[in-house]
Amino acid sequence: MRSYLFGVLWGFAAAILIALTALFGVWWERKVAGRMQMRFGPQQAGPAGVLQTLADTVKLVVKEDITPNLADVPVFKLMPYLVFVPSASAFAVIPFANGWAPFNTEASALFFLAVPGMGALGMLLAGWASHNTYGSLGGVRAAAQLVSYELPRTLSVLSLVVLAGTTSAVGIRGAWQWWWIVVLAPAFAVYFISSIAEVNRGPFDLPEAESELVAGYFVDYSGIRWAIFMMVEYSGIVAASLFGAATFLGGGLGIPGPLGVLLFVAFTVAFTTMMIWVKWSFPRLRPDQLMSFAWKVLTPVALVQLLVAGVVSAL
Amino acid sequence: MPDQEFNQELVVNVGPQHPSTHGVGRILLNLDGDIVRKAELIIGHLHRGIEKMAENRTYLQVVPLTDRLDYVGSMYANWAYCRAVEKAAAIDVPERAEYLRVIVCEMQRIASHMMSVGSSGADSGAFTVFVYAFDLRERIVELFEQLCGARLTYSYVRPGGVAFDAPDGWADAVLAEMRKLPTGLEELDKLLFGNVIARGRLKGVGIMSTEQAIAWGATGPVARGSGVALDIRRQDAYSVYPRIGFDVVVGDNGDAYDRARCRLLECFESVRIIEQAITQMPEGPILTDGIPRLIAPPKGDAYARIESARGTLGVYTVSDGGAKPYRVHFRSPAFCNVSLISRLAPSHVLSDLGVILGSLDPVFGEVDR
Amino acid sequence: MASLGKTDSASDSALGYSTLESGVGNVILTSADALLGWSRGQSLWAFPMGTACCAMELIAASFSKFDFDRLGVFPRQGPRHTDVMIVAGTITEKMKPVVIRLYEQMAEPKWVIAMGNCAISGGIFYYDTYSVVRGVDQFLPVDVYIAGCPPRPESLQDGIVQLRNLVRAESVSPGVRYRRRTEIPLRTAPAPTTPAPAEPASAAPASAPSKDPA
Amino acid sequence: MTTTFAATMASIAEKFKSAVLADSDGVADACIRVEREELLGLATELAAKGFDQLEMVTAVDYRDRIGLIYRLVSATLSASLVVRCDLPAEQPRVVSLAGIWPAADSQEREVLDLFGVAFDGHPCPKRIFLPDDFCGHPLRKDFESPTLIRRPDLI
Repeated sequence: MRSYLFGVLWGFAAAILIALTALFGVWWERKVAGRMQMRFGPQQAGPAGVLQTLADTVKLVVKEDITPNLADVPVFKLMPYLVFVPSASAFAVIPFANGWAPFNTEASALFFLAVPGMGALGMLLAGWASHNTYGSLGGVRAAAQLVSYELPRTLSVLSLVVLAGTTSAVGIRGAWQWWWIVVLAPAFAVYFISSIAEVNRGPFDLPEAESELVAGYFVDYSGIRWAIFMMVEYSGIVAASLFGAATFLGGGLGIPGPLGVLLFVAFTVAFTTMMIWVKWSFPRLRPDQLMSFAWKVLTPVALVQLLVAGVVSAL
Repeated sequence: MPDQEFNQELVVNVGPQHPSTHGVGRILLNLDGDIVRKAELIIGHLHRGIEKMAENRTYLQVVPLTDRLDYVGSMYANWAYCRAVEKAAAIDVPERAEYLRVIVCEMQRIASHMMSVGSSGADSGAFTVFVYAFDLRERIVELFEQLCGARLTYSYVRPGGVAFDAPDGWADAVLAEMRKLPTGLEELDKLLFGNVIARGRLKGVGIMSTEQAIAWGATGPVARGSGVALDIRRQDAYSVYPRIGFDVVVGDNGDAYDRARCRLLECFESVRIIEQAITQMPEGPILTDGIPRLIAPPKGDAYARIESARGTLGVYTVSDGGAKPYRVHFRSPAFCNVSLISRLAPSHVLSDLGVILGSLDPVFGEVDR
Repeated sequence: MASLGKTDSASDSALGYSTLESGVGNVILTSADALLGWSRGQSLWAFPMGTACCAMELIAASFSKFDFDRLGVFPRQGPRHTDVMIVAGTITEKMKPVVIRLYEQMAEPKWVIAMGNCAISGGIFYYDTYSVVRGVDQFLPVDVYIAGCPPRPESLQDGIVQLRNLVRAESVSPGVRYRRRTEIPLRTAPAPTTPAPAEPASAAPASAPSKDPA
Repeated sequence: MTTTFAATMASIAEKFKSAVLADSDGVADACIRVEREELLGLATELAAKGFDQLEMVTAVDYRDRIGLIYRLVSATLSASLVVRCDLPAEQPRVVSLAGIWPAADSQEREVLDLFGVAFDGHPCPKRIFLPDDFCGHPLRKDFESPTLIRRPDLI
């Protein structure tokens, strides 16, 4: 009974946490992208435009959410939630503190990698259900991209698991050694790049390619449903940064106490900013380049890294 | 035949309102999966009938119409029209006005190329390149504002000369700006063409051979990207261009990368031209006096062409001796270049469509007239 | 902090809008209107319906020198995700059905800015043309007109500020009239005869629409 | 006119009897006025002689007849040439040169759209600017349209 109550409590806490990360993420992206483009970001909604995303969200909540009449209505209405729930559940297994994670299961690292993959199905059906050529093209691209980038992402975390000896994220964070940074540098690079692709951002934002498919799979969504897709994207970035900081850098380099927490937050914000920085400085890949990059570059690097990790852990 | 209607091609309408059609062009695509099988260009969404309007206006009143033709570069639209009228009415142009025209049109070429290079970056997804290119363009538009008060539609070049003389200090401001510009252009070069993903997206896309470029009627950077050394400034040697040293930038393998790169390198040439023109510019009148308010050229035809940022911009006027032109026709380079999309797009991926259209650099005011 | 919560802010009364009519609406309603008005005003996402020269100024307005983003205006491409359609440039007969269809695809609280003389009245292309629609307000209810050919990015942003005042003065419940919502009847509909309160003074460059139909 | 250019002009003049050779008329270095029937033959001859660039195709409505203007440029001879061909005003019909110079394709469609000149053998003879249900051809002098408001002559 106690864990059931704790689950519901954590559900509310996670919802608020995800909403906050999305609020911070959107505002932070518009400010960073603005400064990268020699202009200021939002300024007029509250001090330094902090309330800008709040204004956007409130407006989107009360905006009319249109359902196209040719759309497959039940599927159309369900898809935002089918995309949101998997990526939100990824928050549950991130080891926030040393030795503590909201849901400390045995294979929580693999849970974090596998469950957001369900979002690919949601994006595919979202594009298909909106009965729109751009939407279906975006959905098909999303499915192909997410599936093919899961492999390098999983392999890179696998080399971490090999070194740590356990597949639970909390265990990995506990068993973190400082020399892992040197050995697992390529693994982190592969993890970082493939998590950008997993979240459809940066050079890999083909499913929602603005200059080609107008808006990709959520082209026909408006109002609160579209806001959920945006929340999925931004919470996905923060989740990937949180997990990267927690496992690859041992959550603040393993330093106990408030300094460790401070470092942990700093790493997360740094990774989020890097994802924004990469998005706004690189053009978009072509679908065939996207696929060949995943299969011919990232996967071999991750496999070699796995071999190195195996050898090192055997020493 | 059952399998006939099974592999039906997906018809996608890249509609008149689309981020990467550079205006109001519409492309009907037949897609087989992601591969473009057939691309049909549908234009005319901005057809205002400027040639019909020109028939009911005096020769001087047509100048503001030419601004709205190629609104990204209205300086050389004015110049082409004024050269045709001067040829028809045998008006000569003072020396200083010729130099001012060359300076202003080369600055307009840089501003127009910044728009084109920036948007070819934005088509391939690098939005920051568009912002940086527009920053360079804003510097030049500011100088235009000091010269003739307008940011986009200047009506600066008039039959027989130019409208305003350069305010004092303007020439030095332009020289100072031209010294700073090459660093901005090199930075843009590194930002877009130095980027490995941008090179991957632009190279080998929309390849057009030299013979095809000539046969299909491509002019300007689109033709020069395929190795056609066609530059009207060199070929006709009009105005004061013979006294100014510059060389024609020619690409070699005719893909979107070469076309965009030719535009950027041409900006370096334009900076050289402007610096030489400002140093050589004499003092003197800027408008031939004695031009009647109602120019009435003798009966007959006249055709004049100049090298605009998009290619050979020609103006053909027929006059019946009256105060209004009997017929004005604009040989629009953007119109000839943009109709290449239906020949270049097939067998490319959908993502390349925006890149190819961007490399042809259409401005639909001039395409649709 | 923006004027969150105060409905009769200085800019509203400056434009002569009738503030809350006496005895209608209460604390809950006014605070709800204030929050929605503020949030809708602060995040007016623009749908750039750019066809001709004004599109160049619309692009320049959202880049580094004039920066739309400061006002919270974020140009998005899809009609579903945007609130205000900025019609920038000449609309021809062939383009008119496209504009109407895109306007209908936009999600409800939506507004229209007619930017440039061509969108207001056909501008320089009023005479001697057979294919130009003389003014967007023939087929779209326009909220703010921005004169100029092309208007400077500054006047475009002033138009956005005017629209923000219009948006903030609207109310959630149709019963409360902070301001007479000026429905410009399409040419065919007869003009509504209900009495109009104080004539909204037209601010300098960007004029809010006057009450009487054209 | 350079010698080679004059030589080609002379050879063309005697080859096509109805071609009237005139020197420059403000549009190009030389002008050839030809009958409608001989246009295709002359075009193939010119293309063979080095005029590989068709720069401009346009028309002028002289009320009693419609004058077609083709402006050709030759890089090898470094000369330009204008070919004029007159068509009757009622049903103007001429052979399309898109087969010889593909550049003519869209410009001929423009002449079809604005003047009503029918081009036989054109790859896709459709209107290019105006919607297909537009009645009349705007650039004809006798074009009337309800939406056309004439500008008052203030001068």
